[in-house]
Amino acid sequence: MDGVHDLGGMQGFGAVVVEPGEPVFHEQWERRAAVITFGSFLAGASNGGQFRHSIERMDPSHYLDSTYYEHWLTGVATRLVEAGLITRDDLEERTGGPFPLSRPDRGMRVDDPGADVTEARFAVGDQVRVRNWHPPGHTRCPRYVRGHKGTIVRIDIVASVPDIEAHSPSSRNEPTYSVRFEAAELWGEPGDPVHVDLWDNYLEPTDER
Amino acid sequence: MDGVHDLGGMQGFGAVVVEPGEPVFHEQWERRAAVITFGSFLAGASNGGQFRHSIERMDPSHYLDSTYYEHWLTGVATRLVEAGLITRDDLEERTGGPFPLSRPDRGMRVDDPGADVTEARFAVGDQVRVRNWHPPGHTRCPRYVRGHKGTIVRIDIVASVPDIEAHSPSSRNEPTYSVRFEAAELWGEPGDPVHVDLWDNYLEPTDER
Amino acid sequence: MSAETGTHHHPRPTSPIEDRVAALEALLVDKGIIDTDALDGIVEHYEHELGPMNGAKVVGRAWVDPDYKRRLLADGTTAISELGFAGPEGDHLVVVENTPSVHNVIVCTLCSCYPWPVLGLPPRWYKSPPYRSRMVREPRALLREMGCEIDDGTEIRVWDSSAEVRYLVLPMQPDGTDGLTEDELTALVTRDSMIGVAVL
Amino acid sequence: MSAETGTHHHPRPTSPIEDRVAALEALLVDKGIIDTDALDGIVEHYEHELGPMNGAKVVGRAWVDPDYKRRLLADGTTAISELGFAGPEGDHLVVVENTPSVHNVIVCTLCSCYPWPVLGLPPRWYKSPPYRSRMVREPRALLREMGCEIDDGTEIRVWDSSAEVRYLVLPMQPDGTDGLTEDELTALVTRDSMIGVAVL
Repeated sequence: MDGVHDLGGMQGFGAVVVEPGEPVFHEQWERRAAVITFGSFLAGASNGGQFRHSIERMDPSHYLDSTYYEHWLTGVATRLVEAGLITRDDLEERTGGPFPLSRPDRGMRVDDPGADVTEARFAVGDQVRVRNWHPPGHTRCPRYVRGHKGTIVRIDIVASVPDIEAHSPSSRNEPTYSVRFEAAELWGEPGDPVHVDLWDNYLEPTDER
Repeated sequence: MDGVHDLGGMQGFGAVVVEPGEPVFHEQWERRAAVITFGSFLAGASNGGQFRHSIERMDPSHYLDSTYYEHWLTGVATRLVEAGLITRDDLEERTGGPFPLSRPDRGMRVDDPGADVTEARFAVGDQVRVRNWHPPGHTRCPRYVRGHKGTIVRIDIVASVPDIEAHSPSSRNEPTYSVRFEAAELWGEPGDPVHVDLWDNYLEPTDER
Repeated sequence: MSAETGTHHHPRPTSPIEDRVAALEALLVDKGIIDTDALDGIVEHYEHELGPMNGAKVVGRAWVDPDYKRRLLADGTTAISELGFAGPEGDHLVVVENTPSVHNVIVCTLCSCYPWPVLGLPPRWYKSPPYRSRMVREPRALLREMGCEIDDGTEIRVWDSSAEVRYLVLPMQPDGTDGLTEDELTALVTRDSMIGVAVL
Repeated sequence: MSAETGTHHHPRPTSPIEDRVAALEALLVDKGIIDTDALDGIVEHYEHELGPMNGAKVVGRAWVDPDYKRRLLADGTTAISELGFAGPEGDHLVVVENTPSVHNVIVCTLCSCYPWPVLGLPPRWYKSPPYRSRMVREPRALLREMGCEIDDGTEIRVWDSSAEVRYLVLPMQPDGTDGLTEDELTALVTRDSMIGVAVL
């Protein structure tokens, strides 16, 4: 999903503001939001892909206007309502007012995720190109690398593909890689390289291997 | 500038809400914002590129949270302050409170825009590729076509390049084209084509002319 | 409304929009930068004299006059100015014709460019993030959502007005209207059909 | 704060965040979905037991023990677990070493992935749109803005933690600290140096 959460390379957000001596939690509600979030994971309300996608589906201006623990709260509440464990009416009655949830999931449901891939298709040093695709559901492939060429620099673990686990009752495992992209390739001008960690199916071989 | 204004292809904004019998202006302040905007153009506060860029530089969540005439108001006020015709202090004193302006211009100043280009470099039917670049300033080349191949379908007028007029005391004219992009090229899946109007320097020849 | 300056960690709520507009207007008048008497007339012109009734006249004429239609498709700006419609956001008008095999629809993904002389100032939905983001990515699904079902065999052509051209869609004349007068035909033409989010 | 549901044309202001959090917690407790007594302990652990003091011990050890450093760079997860640090957001740790020719910095552009066992929960700026958007696009300029000037001859390597790996930067040991003990060295190591937005 090409949402506002996919921030890599976006411009116009201004300066990074560092708060000296920042506490772990700024307000008691942040601590309680963390308690609720960890609890909902223990209750099995979401896997990682489902939870991240529930945050990505927040209204874009709500996403930008709110901080991290409000994202968690909104995502967790959305998932619990979608799982039928609570209702939005219950929530708003208890709250005494509106409780904004995330937008509906528009990802394609995957009934058959296919077989696990356990062998790495690429070796360190291989040139690869990131596929150009724009799925309406969850993905961990940032938009700023799509269609671009990079070089495999590290082979990591075989792990569940987030794009599938977010939209399927099942899952598929694939190798993951760290891929180096030169600045000129990404941005059209010289600069420092960026390394992005990508699942096997995000990548295609290039003619320049 | 890859800002939130560059909305083509973005996902997560929900349904288009049509208001039946919508008036031209919903509130008196919208009409007054239009008056102010037209007046500031007559006063020479901005050219088109400068005005559009002043809106693109709005804080991203302010941009998404506000409607069109508030964009105009914010852009016009920003330009008038930047031109030294009014000050922010004057504005906030009159307002009796905060008056948010857009962020500073981060575009590269262009002192020598180069010679006008009056001959079209491409002919109808030519294959072209949109340059991959991500300028920090104004451009009218949407992000969703950058790096992609298309076909020239129409040659339009020779016009001032917005990227330059927004950041230069001078300007450069170039031919403009309408370029057709197939859905598979843009989004990686079949669909209907999109035509985008682009200045000459946004385009490169491909090997497949 | 939530416009804030600075970071969202230290919100600085903005003044009401009405106060901001009034303050800027008063300041510009006091400094002699704008003359609201003249401007009021201009804005009233935009509000009352421009609008889809102009575009409808162009469409009605094209339906009854094949020679006008030919000129309209060859050079929209000139043919439209024959009917007295011209001005800002209308200096370079291109008319795209719907046929049984092609449906056209217009959008401006980067801001909200729109052919003012023939359609007036744009409606809110045209300027909204959902319309601007989705019309290029999933035109067929979005048109269906907006109540405009396009046959699978018909290509949808999306026109993103990103440069100087402003587009007007020439809708197909509805079946069974051949006997109508130009005025009667003009009365059938809607704004949405000239944007391309409706068929007649 | 301005969270609204629906379109911005018909704003529906949200309830205060404190009310929303309290309502959801009460609802989940009443329904027996969460057990806050157990969870309070977990969150207290995250708040007080995890943090940059853990990562600093890893760095201090690597500076005094070349064999540990070798193992740390070869297999971060295992070498870090030797010191007792492991758990969620730390199952696959990769340590990237700063040298005179390479400076490393970590970011998560899609959300806010961060190596919890060694750095704790992330600071707000790490999770903010400015940091996430700019660190991949203009790392050198952003580091300079944050007070971290990197020599032109030094390559900056940005690591976007978009999959399962969480990164820790191994900063260079400051000049003139060769005689210090491991504990003294550990005390020099800052959170920001292990993210890569500062040098020591």
